[in-house]
Amino acid sequence: MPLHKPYKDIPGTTIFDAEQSRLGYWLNQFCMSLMSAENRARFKADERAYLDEWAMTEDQKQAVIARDLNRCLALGGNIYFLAKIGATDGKSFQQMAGSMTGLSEEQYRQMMLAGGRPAEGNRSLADWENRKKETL
Amino acid sequence: MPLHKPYKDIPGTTIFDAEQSRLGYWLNQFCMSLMSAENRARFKADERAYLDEWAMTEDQKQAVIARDLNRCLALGGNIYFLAKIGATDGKSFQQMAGSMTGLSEEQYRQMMLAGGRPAEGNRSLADWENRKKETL
Amino acid sequence: MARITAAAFTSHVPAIGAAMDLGKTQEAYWQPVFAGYEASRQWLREQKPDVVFLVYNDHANAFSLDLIPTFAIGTAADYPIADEGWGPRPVPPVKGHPELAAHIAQSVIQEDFDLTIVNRMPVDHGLTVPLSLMCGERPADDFRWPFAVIPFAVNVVQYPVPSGRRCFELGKAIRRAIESFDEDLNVQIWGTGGMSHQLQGPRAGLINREWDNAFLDRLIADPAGLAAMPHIDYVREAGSEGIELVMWLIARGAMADIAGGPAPRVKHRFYHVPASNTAVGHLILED
Amino acid sequence: MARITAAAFTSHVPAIGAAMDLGKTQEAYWQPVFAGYEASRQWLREQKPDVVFLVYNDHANAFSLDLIPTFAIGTAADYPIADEGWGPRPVPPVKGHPELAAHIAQSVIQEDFDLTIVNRMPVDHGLTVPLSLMCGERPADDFRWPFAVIPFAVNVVQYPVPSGRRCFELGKAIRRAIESFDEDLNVQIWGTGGMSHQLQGPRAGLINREWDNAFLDRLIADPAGLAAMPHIDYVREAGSEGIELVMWLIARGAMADIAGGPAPRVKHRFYHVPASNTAVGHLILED
Ligand SMILES: [Fe+3]
Ligand SMILES: [Fe+3]
Repeated sequence: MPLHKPYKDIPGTTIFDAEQSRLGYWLNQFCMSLMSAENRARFKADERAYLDEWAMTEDQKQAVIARDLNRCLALGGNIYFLAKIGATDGKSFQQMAGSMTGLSEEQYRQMMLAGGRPAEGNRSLADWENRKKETL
Repeated sequence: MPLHKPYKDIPGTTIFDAEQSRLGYWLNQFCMSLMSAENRARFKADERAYLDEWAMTEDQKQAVIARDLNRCLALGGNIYFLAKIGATDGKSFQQMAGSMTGLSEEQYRQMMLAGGRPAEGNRSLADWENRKKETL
Repeated sequence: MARITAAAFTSHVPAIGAAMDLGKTQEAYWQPVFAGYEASRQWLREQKPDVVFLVYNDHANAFSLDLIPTFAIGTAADYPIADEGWGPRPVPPVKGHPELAAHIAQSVIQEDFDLTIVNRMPVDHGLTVPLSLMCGERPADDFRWPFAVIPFAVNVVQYPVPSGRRCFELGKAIRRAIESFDEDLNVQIWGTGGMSHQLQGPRAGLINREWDNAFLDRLIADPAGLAAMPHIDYVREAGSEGIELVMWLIARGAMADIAGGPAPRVKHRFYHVPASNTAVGHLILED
Repeated sequence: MARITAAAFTSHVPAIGAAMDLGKTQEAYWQPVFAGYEASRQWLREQKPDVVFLVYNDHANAFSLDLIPTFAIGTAADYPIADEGWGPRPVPPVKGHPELAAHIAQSVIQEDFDLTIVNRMPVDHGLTVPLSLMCGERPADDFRWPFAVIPFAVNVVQYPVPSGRRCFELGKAIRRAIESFDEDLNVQIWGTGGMSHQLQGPRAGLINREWDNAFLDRLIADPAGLAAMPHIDYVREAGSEGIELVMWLIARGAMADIAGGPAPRVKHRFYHVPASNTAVGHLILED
């Protein structure tokens, strides 16, 4: 019996479990290396060369270069590790989080000021399915 | 109420608890550094200079230089860490253990071949006190 | 004898630290957040704790994927400030309390909590933002925290994280350990992280004001019941990073009423949305 | 479904590894030790386990005083051989089983065992000597271990170490975890360390043949009772390093009879004094 993963039912969310962790090991370890100013400078000077020092998949490297955080999550990245890419770019956590939602930076900021994304309608895959149907 | 330490009653034995660990932190970390061939060579080339790179007490440094393992234990060393000094010297674990007992290397080896040190008479501080009295 | 005199609970949003470090606390966006901690700073100055047992989580700064402890207790004499990618925060280094920390470690391991003991560990915003919020800016002529800190890091990054019930039970054991320490110390225990927030994926930005406030209500009045809540409820209702709230149950479990004493007094309660991506919740309970 | 088919118990004396590495196994001193494992090597070749869950302790090689996990489970794909000060042993690197290891970690953490998950870890004689003893020398043309290994490191170096009862309970949880893994795997669980030995101080060289054999008897017939034995008895009767024997209770707790099944069959039992400073004990129990 495989482990019960009830969190697979949460929409728009990737729970970082052992499976994701295995997938993203080198991606996340690369991110961790950006904790030193020296490595941040080396990465910024030549992203591709720096990434090639790590045993990451080509997909993972492309996702990093594209700053596609959703793709990074799908490929095993964890947000606290990925945040170090954003930090290296001088981005805030709000800019990073917003970039994954399909909203513009300003739209996301406004949504947060207005009280954030409601739980209502965002609790389950079924919630999102229903919304999609209504929109059609 | 301080923690109960029943093991203080075992004679000729230093239990490596949190208190000893605090005492011996740098002594043990120094020992750990001898896990690389490069550091072993540097240590052998100039013991004093190598020891001075570590935040050890003078007592600890002297005990290491004298290879006085009992003193190292009293100063917070743990045997698995200290073993790396012996390894650097090319000593076996049996030579190291024997060196703490007051027996010669050959006497210790013979004792082990004959079945080791018996538990009888070696269980408690009182056991050793009684033995001392009998010897007098 | 050491005694736990109070518990404090607070979010540890990194942007709050950045706002303080960059002198933005009076900006319209941030002013309401810091207003919510004014009473707390006054209270803390009066309380003068000797030691704060600070429950938080590391955010991939001290611990990479090489090694993930479920519970890690710091027994070091000091802890450097982590460089999380933006450079280290300009806050004082953290002084530990090795004797009490080692005593707690020894006690709770003997009660079957399988702690990892840590002697070298940079501390990140999870620990320093609560200190900044509660202590205020540190003056240049007294650039140190006014008490010792025992960092207690909980894994809430890689699943599975410890259950609410496990955290609550651990809190009870920590209380017993602290109360059996010989030295006369005024100890506070802080639970940090939360409240509702999600930092990742298309669902990022989730906030659940109603759920957060119900959590605060139950934390005060029904902590044992609250401890039974499964992880999935946190994630579904409070966002993927809302799971950090399980850590509050460690601090709550260490209070007197759980050991059969009187109910705690609510000294302060505060709630605000937003700080960056997060709802800010804050509570002070006195024993 | 994965299933535990057998448990093996053995001392992991470093000198035994050195004797094999230096070609001394036929010397008069060592010959009786290795004779005691001949039947075991034959048995293991016939059993062909896919995975060995190997309970051992690190001896200040993977873990310094910077970080001391009570229980650490290896979820990596491979583990290098540690240089303990004499240079690394000339044995094959160890292949892990990341999927099963992660499954076990996830399961037992949810059962309130506060594991540390490790993805980078050199393994020392505590793990490699049992492999060498049970597998024999690895031929140059097939220089690898014949099965995957899940390293499970227990802190028995800095006090307090986990109690016998905690270890036994953990074994039960590990059994449930392994049996809930979907893939069809033949899994053995090994408990290593011990038997009586003391490596330090004026009391070094302590050996207690009678106590060791009573331990083996009770491990077979009364493991739950044995698990109640306090640490002080191990230290007093079996020497300061005899405490390693608590680890055997993890493997024993994972056997069928503890979960209500039939008693295990004793396939092999061996005891010898001395190997260097240590009594060698060895037991194979089949489920
Ligand atoms: Fe956090
Ligand atoms: Fe050992």
